[in-house]
Amino acid sequence: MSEANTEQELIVSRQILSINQTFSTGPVMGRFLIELRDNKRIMALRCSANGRYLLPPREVDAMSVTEGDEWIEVGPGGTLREYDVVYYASPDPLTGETRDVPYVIGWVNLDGVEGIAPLWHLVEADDISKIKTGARVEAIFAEKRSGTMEDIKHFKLIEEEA
Amino acid sequence: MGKRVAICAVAQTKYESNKWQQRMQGLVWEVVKDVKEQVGLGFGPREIESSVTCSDDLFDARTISDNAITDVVGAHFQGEEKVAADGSQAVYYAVSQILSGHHDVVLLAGHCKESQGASRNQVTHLAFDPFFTRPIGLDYLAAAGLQARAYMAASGVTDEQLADVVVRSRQWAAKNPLANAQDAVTREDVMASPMVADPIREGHVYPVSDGAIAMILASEERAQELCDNPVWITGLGNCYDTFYLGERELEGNFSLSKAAERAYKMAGVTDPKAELDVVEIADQYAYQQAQVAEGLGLCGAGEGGAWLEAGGPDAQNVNRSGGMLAGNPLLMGGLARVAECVLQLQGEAGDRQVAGAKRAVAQGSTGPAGQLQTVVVLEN
Amino acid sequence: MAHDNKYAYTIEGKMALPYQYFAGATSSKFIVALRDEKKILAVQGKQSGLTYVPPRQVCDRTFEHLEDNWVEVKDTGVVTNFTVIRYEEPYQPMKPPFVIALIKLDGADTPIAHLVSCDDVGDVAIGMRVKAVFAEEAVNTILEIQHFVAE
Amino acid sequence: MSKNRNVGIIGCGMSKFSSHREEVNQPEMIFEAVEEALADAGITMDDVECIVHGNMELFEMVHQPDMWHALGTGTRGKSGVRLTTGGTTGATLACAADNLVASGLHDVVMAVGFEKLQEGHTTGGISNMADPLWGRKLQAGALTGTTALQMIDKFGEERAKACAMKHRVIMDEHAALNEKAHRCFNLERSFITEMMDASPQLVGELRMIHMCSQSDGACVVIFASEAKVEEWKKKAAWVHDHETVHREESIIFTEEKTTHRVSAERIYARNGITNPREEIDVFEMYDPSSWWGLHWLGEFLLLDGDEHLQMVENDEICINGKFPVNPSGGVVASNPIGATALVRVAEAAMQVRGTAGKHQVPKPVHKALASGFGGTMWSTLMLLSDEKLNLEEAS
Repeated sequence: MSEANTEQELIVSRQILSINQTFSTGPVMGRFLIELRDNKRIMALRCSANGRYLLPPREVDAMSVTEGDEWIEVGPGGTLREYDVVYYASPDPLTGETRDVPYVIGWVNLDGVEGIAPLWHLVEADDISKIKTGARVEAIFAEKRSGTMEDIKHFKLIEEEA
Repeated sequence: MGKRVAICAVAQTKYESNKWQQRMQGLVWEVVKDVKEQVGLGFGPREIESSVTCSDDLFDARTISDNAITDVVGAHFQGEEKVAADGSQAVYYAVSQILSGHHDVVLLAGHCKESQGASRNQVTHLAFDPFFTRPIGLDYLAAAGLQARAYMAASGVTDEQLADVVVRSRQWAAKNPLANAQDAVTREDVMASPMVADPIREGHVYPVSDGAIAMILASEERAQELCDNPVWITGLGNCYDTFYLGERELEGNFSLSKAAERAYKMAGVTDPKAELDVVEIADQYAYQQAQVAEGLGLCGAGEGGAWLEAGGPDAQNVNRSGGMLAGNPLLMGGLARVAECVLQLQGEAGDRQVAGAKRAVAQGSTGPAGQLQTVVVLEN
Repeated sequence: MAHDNKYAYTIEGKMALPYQYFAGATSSKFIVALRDEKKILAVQGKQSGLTYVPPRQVCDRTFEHLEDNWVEVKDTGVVTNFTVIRYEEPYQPMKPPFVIALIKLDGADTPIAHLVSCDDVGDVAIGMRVKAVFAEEAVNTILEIQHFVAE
Repeated sequence: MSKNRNVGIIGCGMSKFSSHREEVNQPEMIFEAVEEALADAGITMDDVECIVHGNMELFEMVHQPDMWHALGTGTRGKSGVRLTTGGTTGATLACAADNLVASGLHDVVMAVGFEKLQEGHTTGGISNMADPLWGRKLQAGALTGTTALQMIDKFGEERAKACAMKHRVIMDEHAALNEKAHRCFNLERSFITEMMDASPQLVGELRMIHMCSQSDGACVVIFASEAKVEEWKKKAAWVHDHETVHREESIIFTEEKTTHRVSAERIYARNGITNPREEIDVFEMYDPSSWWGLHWLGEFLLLDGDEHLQMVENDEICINGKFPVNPSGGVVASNPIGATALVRVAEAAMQVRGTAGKHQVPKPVHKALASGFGGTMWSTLMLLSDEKLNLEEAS
């Protein structure tokens, strides 16, 4: 670059790029979400090839590369397997909105699951410092449900009786 | 190529304008399951050793779109690599995985759901640079409009001829159970369809489509074990053109000619007019059938109009599948061409079978007005 | 077990994220000249002998650096190719039908893609002489030339 | 497997890495790296047959960016393939270039990895990888504190935190030697605890100071067939092998082995490596955060217990240590994501070729390892050597 350019105005274009989408649930995720919406039931899909539970259910079990074939109700209680306390707020790429921090996301192994199939969701507690690996939590359903993952509002920490 | 690579199995979904009942995972699983069963293999050493996928983050509205299908393509604790271009490019790459000696059996799985986003134009618009070409509203359809005008003038292709290309596509599509656009149309119907990007009419544009394709590719030794009728990939070539439309010879075939030359040299094709039994062209727009025919050497440069007039497509068995005009999603255009060539060479093409087909060529393109061209020669 | 499609439905959503693109020094110089001086600059390749609009740092034929070889080209030129856009998309700069053309500016070797504005899109033809109309408000893209009109 | 023919890396180039590249557009930034790689190889673009291009589209929201980028990659008239696999993209490009040359399809292939993260929203872009129906509102980009939690549980809070920070400081010391590095803070070892406590928490015990930068940058690596290497009389870093291990999209935290450990086991087994710490001379690891860098060191070297912590505590991973890790400064110093894993390959190749300048390790380098990371814990390893494979013996 020549010297004259060091003071040069450098053009920038700022914009939000957006494309509307119609996402399919497919029959598997669709059934899972319909059960949340209509019956407040959390349904796992069990794969008989290896006994693995899929949660949320997906078309294919990655380990056996076969379809799950048995629907089993699990939860709403469960045990927190891992969690993240998020202090850094990032935009939701579906809406562009930014969430208040801190919040906690957790991987919950629901009661009734054989093996490990943690469901990923928000975890709430009156005091988030009490959220620990192994803590007991319970799914709290939204009053108005629309057949999306938000039909579970969050998992609530169950305070242990002293 | 010293060693050889074969395609041992092919599966395609039905192509439809809105497969809203399935997530992309469901579409891909349908075809992966099919080819797995055809060759009787699972995933792992001495089975399917690697997966090459083909998809696009913008069409899927998903960063790392292949991450969403690792379970479906057997990539749990196994390798998977995604080609983000027309599926013919994924064939190109999958062949190199095998010829390199790194893998013997490779799953190729591609998908594209054009119906998911508000419009495919909104996706392809974003292929243009932010300061010089996006602001004026370019997308792949607009780019094709410019190319169509340049090409039709240079090669004497008429509106009537383009209508006939579409009529013929529908006639063959009616014999292809997987084709999307199977309804018969007349020359008058097409010529009466409104202009969308002059001189491209609505009838000249491939329909919005969803679909997925899977294939099993294998080294020569493994191919013989896996199937009775392997189809050999004997030639491959691809080539890019430059980006700005004003700097390209839009009427010509700069990149396609080079891609074809490379593929023909590898396959030992010296006279494409005479030595190809089946030709599959990814004609996203009707004019491209003639333009690509020139690029593939089915007729001379500038002779596309005369070639159409003389019944070149019938004489050279072009697009018996119905072609892309019958409806494949953008990324699957070239891969569906390869799939049709395999079916033809296996004698599995049903009512549209070319009797005794021995050698076929498939073409695919990526980018605005065919900036990247890919040519695959296949033999049985 | 085949899963039953009766459970499938669709959920409306969108993919939306913020972006900021940088034109770079070479293109910025070009855009600023359009905006502030209503001048169309081009870069020239010594080896290729070509005068390029839009500008670029490097020639993709010879790989010679071009960013210091500026020349001015005219704001008039000739339509070498065009299409009429008759479908609607949210990103379009004009209401359809409108014309996207390739325009070879006087003094340049490579046509640039741009808009031609006219009362009737049927009036546009290859070989037509056109002249740039500059934007009144800064937009900081190639749309500093708002469009071309018949000369 | 047996490799069809030998492939050598003969040239590497990188653009300047920075979060401020306002003076170049995307293809122009790529060309900086192209020009440097061609000069390093002593060849011209005419000698290149095929260009392998990769990045992540949603970071810049450019569809099929290889089309526009043709202005900078020089691919007009040439062959090419575009591949993208998230953070592993750069590693995939290297594997692909190796495959394309080894296959005999091409003699000279140029891999081009690219990202201009300043032009998009990196964390938003990464969050977009989660399923739109069930995870997208939960994903916080690539940020997670679970590794820190696990390390603290296993090794005690004080030691785990001190080790992660020591790792961070060593990377910073290395970055100071690399003029291409995006970030170098000149961190001092004596203030480790204070630095950590002063750094904002991102997720759990993952703090800003532990995390990689968001960089703009491009990397180019030129791969050539043995015949070309010999014809041109080039010093090459020979590609012995590569291994890619992906996994399903959902992270389930089972006790199963990590992809890193599995990829390492496979590539060592195929190449007769029984003691990687002795047999590999330098390791360029894709370490997006100090916690991951620390944890993954043990995974890639197949270590048990606290050996990997000891390696950090006793300075073994320093540039002049017994097992140098990231003499370049690693990913915490520079992270133009689509290029990052290719930078690891380039840096490993530079060590083998002896062209790493101020950050050349002060001992002979016969074997170098480079890793890539992306997706949901995807792992890719490439093994380079100063000696070509004996293909007759191998087959």
